[in-house]
Amino acid sequence: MITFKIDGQQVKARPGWTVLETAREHGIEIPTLCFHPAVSASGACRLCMVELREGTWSKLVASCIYPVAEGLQVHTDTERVRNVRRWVLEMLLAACPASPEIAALAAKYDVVRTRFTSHDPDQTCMVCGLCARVCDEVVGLSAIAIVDRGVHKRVGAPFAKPTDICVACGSCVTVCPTGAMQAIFDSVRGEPTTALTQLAAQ
Amino acid sequence: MSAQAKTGVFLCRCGEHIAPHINLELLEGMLRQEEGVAHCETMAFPCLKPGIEQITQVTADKQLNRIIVAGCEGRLMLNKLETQLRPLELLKGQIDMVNLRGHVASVSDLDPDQKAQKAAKLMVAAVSEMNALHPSSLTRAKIQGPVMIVGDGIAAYPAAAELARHKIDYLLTVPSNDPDDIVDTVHETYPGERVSHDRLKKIVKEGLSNPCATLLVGYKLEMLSGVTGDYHLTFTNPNGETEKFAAGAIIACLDAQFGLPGPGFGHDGVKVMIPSEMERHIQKSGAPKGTVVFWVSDYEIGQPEFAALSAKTAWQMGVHIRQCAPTSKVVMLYNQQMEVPLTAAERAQNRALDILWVPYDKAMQPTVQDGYLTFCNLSDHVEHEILWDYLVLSPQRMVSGQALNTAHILGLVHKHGRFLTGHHARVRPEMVGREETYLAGSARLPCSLQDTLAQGRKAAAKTAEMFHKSAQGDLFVPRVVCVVDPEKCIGCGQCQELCDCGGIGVADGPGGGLPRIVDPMVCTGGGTCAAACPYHALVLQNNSNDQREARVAALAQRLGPDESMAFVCGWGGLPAADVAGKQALKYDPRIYLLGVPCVGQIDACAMARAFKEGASGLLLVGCLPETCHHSYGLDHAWARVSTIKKLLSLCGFDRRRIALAHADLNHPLDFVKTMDSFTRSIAAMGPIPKSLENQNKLDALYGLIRNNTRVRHLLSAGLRRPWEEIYRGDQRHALDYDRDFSKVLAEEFLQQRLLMVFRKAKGPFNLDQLTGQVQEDQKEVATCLWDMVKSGVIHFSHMKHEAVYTLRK
Amino acid sequence: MPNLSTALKMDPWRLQSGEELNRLRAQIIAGRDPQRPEIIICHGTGCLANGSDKVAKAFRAALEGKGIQAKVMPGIKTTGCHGFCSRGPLVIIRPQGLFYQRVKPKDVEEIVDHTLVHGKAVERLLYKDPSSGDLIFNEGEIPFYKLQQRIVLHNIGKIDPTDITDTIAAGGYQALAKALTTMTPEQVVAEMEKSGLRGRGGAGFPTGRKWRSALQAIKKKGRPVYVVVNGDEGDPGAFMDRTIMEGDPHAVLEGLIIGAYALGAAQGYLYVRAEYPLAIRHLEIAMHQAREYGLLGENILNSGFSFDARINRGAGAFVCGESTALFTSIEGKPGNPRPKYVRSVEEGLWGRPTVLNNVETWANVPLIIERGADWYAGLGVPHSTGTKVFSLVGKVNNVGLVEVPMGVSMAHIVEQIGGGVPDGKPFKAVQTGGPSGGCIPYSLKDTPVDFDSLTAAGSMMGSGAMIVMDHTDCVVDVGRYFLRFLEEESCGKCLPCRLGLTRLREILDNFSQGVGSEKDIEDLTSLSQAIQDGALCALGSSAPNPVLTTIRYFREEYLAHVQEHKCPAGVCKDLITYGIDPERCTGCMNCARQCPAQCITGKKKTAHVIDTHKCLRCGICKETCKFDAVFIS
Amino acid sequence: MEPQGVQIDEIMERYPDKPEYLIFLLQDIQASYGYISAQAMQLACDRIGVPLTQGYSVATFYQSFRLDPSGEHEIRVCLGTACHLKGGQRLVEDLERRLNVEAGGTTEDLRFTLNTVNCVGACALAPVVVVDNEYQPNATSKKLEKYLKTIDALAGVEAKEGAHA
Repeated sequence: MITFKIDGQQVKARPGWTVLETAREHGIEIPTLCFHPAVSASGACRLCMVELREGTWSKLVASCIYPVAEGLQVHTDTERVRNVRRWVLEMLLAACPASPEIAALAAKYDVVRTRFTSHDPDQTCMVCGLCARVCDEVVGLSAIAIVDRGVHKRVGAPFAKPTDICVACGSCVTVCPTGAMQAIFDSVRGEPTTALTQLAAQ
Repeated sequence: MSAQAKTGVFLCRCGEHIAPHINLELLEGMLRQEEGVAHCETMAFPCLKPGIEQITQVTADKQLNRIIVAGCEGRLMLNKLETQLRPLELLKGQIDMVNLRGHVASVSDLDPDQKAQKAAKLMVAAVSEMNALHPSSLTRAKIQGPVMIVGDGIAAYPAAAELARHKIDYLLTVPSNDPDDIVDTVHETYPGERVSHDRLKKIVKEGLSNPCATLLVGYKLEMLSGVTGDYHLTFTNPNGETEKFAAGAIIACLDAQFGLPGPGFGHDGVKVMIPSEMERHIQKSGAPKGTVVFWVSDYEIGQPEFAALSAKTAWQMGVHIRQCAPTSKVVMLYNQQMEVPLTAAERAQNRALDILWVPYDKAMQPTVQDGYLTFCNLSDHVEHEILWDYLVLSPQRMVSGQALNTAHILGLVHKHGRFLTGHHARVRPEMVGREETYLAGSARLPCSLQDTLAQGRKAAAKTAEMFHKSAQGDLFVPRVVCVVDPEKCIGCGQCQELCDCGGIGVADGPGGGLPRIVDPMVCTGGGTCAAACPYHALVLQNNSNDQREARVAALAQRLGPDESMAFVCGWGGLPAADVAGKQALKYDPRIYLLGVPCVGQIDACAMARAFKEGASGLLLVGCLPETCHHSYGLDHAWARVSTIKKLLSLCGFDRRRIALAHADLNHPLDFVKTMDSFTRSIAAMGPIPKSLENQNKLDALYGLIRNNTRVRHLLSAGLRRPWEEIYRGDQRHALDYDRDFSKVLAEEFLQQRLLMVFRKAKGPFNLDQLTGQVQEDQKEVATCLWDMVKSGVIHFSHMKHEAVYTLRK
Repeated sequence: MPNLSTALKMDPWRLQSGEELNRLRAQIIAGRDPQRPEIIICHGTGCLANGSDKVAKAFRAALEGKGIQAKVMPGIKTTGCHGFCSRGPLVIIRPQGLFYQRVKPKDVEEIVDHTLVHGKAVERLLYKDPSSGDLIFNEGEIPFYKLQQRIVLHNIGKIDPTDITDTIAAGGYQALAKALTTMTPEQVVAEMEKSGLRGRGGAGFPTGRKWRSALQAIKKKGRPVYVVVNGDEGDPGAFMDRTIMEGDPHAVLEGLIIGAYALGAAQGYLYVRAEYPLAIRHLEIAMHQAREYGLLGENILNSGFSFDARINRGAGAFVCGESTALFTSIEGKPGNPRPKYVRSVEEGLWGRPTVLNNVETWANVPLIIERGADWYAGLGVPHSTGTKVFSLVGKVNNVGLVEVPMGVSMAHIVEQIGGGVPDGKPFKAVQTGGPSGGCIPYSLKDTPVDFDSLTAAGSMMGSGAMIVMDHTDCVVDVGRYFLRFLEEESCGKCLPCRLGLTRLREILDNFSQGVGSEKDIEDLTSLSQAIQDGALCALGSSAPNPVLTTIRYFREEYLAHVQEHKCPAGVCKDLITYGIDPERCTGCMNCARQCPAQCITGKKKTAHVIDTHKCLRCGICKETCKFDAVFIS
Repeated sequence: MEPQGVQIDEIMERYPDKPEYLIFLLQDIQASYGYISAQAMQLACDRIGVPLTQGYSVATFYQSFRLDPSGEHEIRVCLGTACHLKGGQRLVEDLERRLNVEAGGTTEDLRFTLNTVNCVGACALAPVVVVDNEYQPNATSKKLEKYLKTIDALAGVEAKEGAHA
């Protein structure tokens, strides 16, 4: 057993657990967005950042992937943590203005307005990649690609055409934390074949 | 294994998603009372590492052999649980999930206690199903060489070469064992690919001559039997004798053929020809002199999707002509809708060779005249002329002749479509690529020679991978597949006709009355075949009808009078419900959802069971007809629902108590409407009044649909076959059929009811007594009794001058 | 692919021991005539772009034409970059050591005639000291070279990188032989630790310590272990790694093999930017030759140690310079960085222990092994030992590659070696560390250039790019430039980086348009903090540095944009107007013809006028004007 | 671009069929064809056994890959810091105007593709433009115009596309 502290509370964990898992097991809340228990954690959304402190030294880490260690001093709600969280949420509000889920999450952390202008009022996707991970790791197909990089990063079918790799199981829609996959889904699943004339008739 | 079922239930708090909404203490308490529950506990997050470690511990300590996790979407989470709990040796089917979060917690305004009640019913139903499971043991699939490569397509050679690379023996049917012969005729199926011929020859040589190869020169495939790993193929050899070969796997290499364009295109085979004819001309008399016009006529002959392919190969031929006969002129004439399929470098080459590309207005079809061709110019819309000495048209592409025949024998001809592409339902990840494993070549879908060669190689690489896995002992028979009980199977062949994945065949021989076997490596676990078996000889293992009935029964017994239940299909209804739950859309809480992989696998007797056990209404929520992953699951479900409807009517109940619905997972709001509408209409009808008479009718209904082989035969015979036209909700049968079928049902139902009367009390009964019991028209009862006497079910005698009937022993 | 065998000048010879290497070296040197004239032509990318290949061709033609064959045929040698790129193409004539600069093919005839035939210098091609006006004959006497200490670059410009014998003659692979025959792997690592060498790729992690941790990880996890060369030199303005790979590929390879020996690695990877085709070619040739000579591959120098390596061409992603992104890229995936909570020495390539070092770091390894850690530790300053190669570019007279000991001052590099800013004014700032670094203002010109001092100043060493800025460069514009660069180059995985960089840039955009307030500067700082804290990899967490340092040192320039609505440097388009000075304008009409907006009017030989409403501010007129009549206000 | 007649299966055979060679394959396809067609991508992914999505992700992630046909001549404007300070961006804007394409695009006649590149490491020559792998040191819009005209003129001699124009 590994013993350490989260927000002053003594917690116990086994080797291989993450800080987030340990916190959840002990009923300590840490917000997440790109985390889903069904798939591997990617540490992309950075909402689950927590601060590790040791004397004057301190560092922020993503709790969803940070492995537990003996004697850690984890703080889930320090000013530094809040600063990251607030900015990310505020930027998300502008990036995904059409997602009620994002708005609700932001409101929970007292972010209700954003100083940034939105580039696409209908946008809901924040490219956490859960859809692609689920398709790859759970369904085993990998029909959804993470396309492009940097600010242009997005998800979709290869060559932006419905793909017959997709079996339309909808796991991506179910896993999507912002409801964005509903809009994208129809551009991924496609008719499996080109229907022409009856072969059997020949 | 696991003779005694011991099922553990783990309830998930899921942070704020379940615990505050459902009174989990109450739920846990209720479940602990249940006999079938060996263990029950509430956890923070059973899905996270701490939770999984806890489950592992408890399962080992209490020697549980079944686990149900009540949390969120099993569609997402089950995979992880199955993987992480593998050390416990719990196999697929022994772990299940109930989506309390999405089907109970978030979707209604009931209070936490009421939600706990609802959850308890769902959980008990799930536990009952689990306890009825007879888990199959884990079996390894054995697949060993040789591989049979049939079909004479050009893809056979890269496939062969690849197999040789993996040191796998193969049998290869070839028209000739001389590589030159083969490459010299390849233009018949792949014209315009001269650049590749040298490389191709190398590949062909590799495939033909290496120690792994056994060549079958001039053999013709006649018959296929057996299953993956153990195929038997019968051929006619060149001497007309029959020869039989065994193979572990098959690769079909089939190429599409060319047909001639219709008379409207002026084809004469001499000056106006298709590419393969031009190739023959080049081969015989060299590159043509004069002006050669290639008209990419695919739009006009009704195959626009192949225009780019035709254009590219035509251009390659044009390049060859220009290079060999520099005085000749080459013109490419193409429909404006087509994009010129040349890369930048090819454009440069095109310029250097001075090949003219001329687009024409799509509104006007060019007209072939002797020595010239008129077309509508794009820029001025005036009719222009191109002079030609030779005109090359696009060919009609099709699968025909020997290739089609072979495809039929191998079961590769599916559904509709001119080519053989993509017809196996791909419902399991390991199924993806199976189609490619089997099939390579332009008969799949017309493609370039390069593509075909790559397909052949890929098919072989995948086959080799399968062999390798099998040799390593890593290839397992999928758990949820159909198995045949040879004791019960009479060889009627219904299942084989209905099978959409091609997994059912006969062990050896031509078919007829022989018992069927299932190829588990091909079976997709759709299960409509099992549901259709008149004798319950076919069982979907680890997901059987008995399990389903147990679940239905457990739930139906606990439903309130205005509550109803719904089967939701794993591709439509269930994900729609999951999404609705995720979005916390509210709908009538009086509906109870039971997930099934496909509504097509629900045997009609499971539907009947619901009513027998007291359900007021049953809904089947499938996917949209065109999107059914098992081809006709929804259609088959419709036929079964319709049968139950007729029987409900015969009982005198409202037949709308059972209904079929569709859901698309991406339209959760529509799903909510479906739920509300059905639940309210059932609640408005109220329950089926509880009376002995009604119960007798329901028992008879169930008994009929479960055991009456005549009805079951008729039902499955009436189901749509995979090769039939796609279902679009149109009229399935002529009205006459419906009338006949209804008549049979009425007859058999009455017989069933009478039988039950006989079974309940010894008898003998006279006609009046029996008529009174079933409350039907005396004349009909008398006719029915006489039928039963004739078929030997009951015995007819006279007692005190009165005709009486007794049950035959 | 070139035909490699033609690149070899002698028969392959599989060396069986260190002695054989020495014997071969002696043999090569003995075979050379020290008095034989030799024409050395720089074939670095810079000189090549300026036509040095044509110069070489002209030399060959001229020599044949002259029929000098009768006497001693001069040798022609093409070498890697000499570093003095602003003066290219460079030609050096040996044995005199005459240094000719800006040589054009038409000058060749004269050089052959004067220098080779008659032994005289062509004075107009010599370097003239800008301050004294004296002609300088030899390379070593030019201040640009004299003030440097060329250790890592010592061979570059002297050897033909495509000929292994030249490298061997110059002492190449001596360190490898020493390590393999006289040192244990443990001793090699200890030597590295003692040398104090810190990684030249950016963060400056002590190399020896990295190798030590890798050894510990191997103890825990076993082998395989991988060694990787990070040649994905993505920092704009940096080209020292390119120069090393092009000019002395064997040094990198030798370092890598020594590292592999120390760690017991059997496989190495060289990840090289695709934008460096010449570097890739030279490395390929070097590896091929090293294999032929038994210096790479099975049983190296018959020591029982086997190691081979492969080149991975980058495909155009800056983020792949980040270690974990580089690994995912080698694995054939998009270069998304992975969280580094487990260090890559433990879990790197394919989850195995991996040592990744930058090109320059690897090139330092043979030097340390050959000459000893003590010698190396004596160079530079205590916590930043050794020398560092910088690429000195931007608004500076002597553009090129500079190698100096750690700890010399910024001013020394820019003003002494670099010869200062072209117009003679003091420089405004020096940008170091690329997009992850910052701007050091003139006021801090005495900052010693070492890892810790630069970090203290808010910048970082980075890979060693030094971009000199003068008063015509706007800090807001530079900030926007780097942010836009990073927006495109970010992998886009984590939200603070993907969303934050755009938002930072948007705030700067506002500044460049004169919109904003002091509060925006606070927002910039706070958001920057969030990005630094929140980003997943080093690209993101260091991304705000250029903005933060410019705010720190040039706050008033930011404020000038929004408070006075002007861009003091005259760069930000929305805050400037172009005008034509009627005094200077001759009415040549050149600008009017070139103007894409056709907003310049005026008759021939009369002063022209710009219609500022139509003006696109493209600057073509200013570029075109031969009379410096176009001004910015 | 490599000489004509490189068949895709020749490229496929250059590397072992392991996922780590995906980028190698795509690079070679790009080099031979100037872009990666959907078909070529499928072949490459099948060959080395990775899902199509991985190929697509890789091809869109790395800047050097193109998914649509590139022009016969590739113009790459360096936008390294040194080039930026010396007006690289102005060159891009000028070329965009002149060729009537956005950076990253290809002219309609498929003659030119205009790209920007982060740094070609030839900072001493800033601003640098690379046309078909030829470095143009200290580029100005005027010099470029002249150079492009010479290329265009060469092409013009060959060009007789007639009705296709």
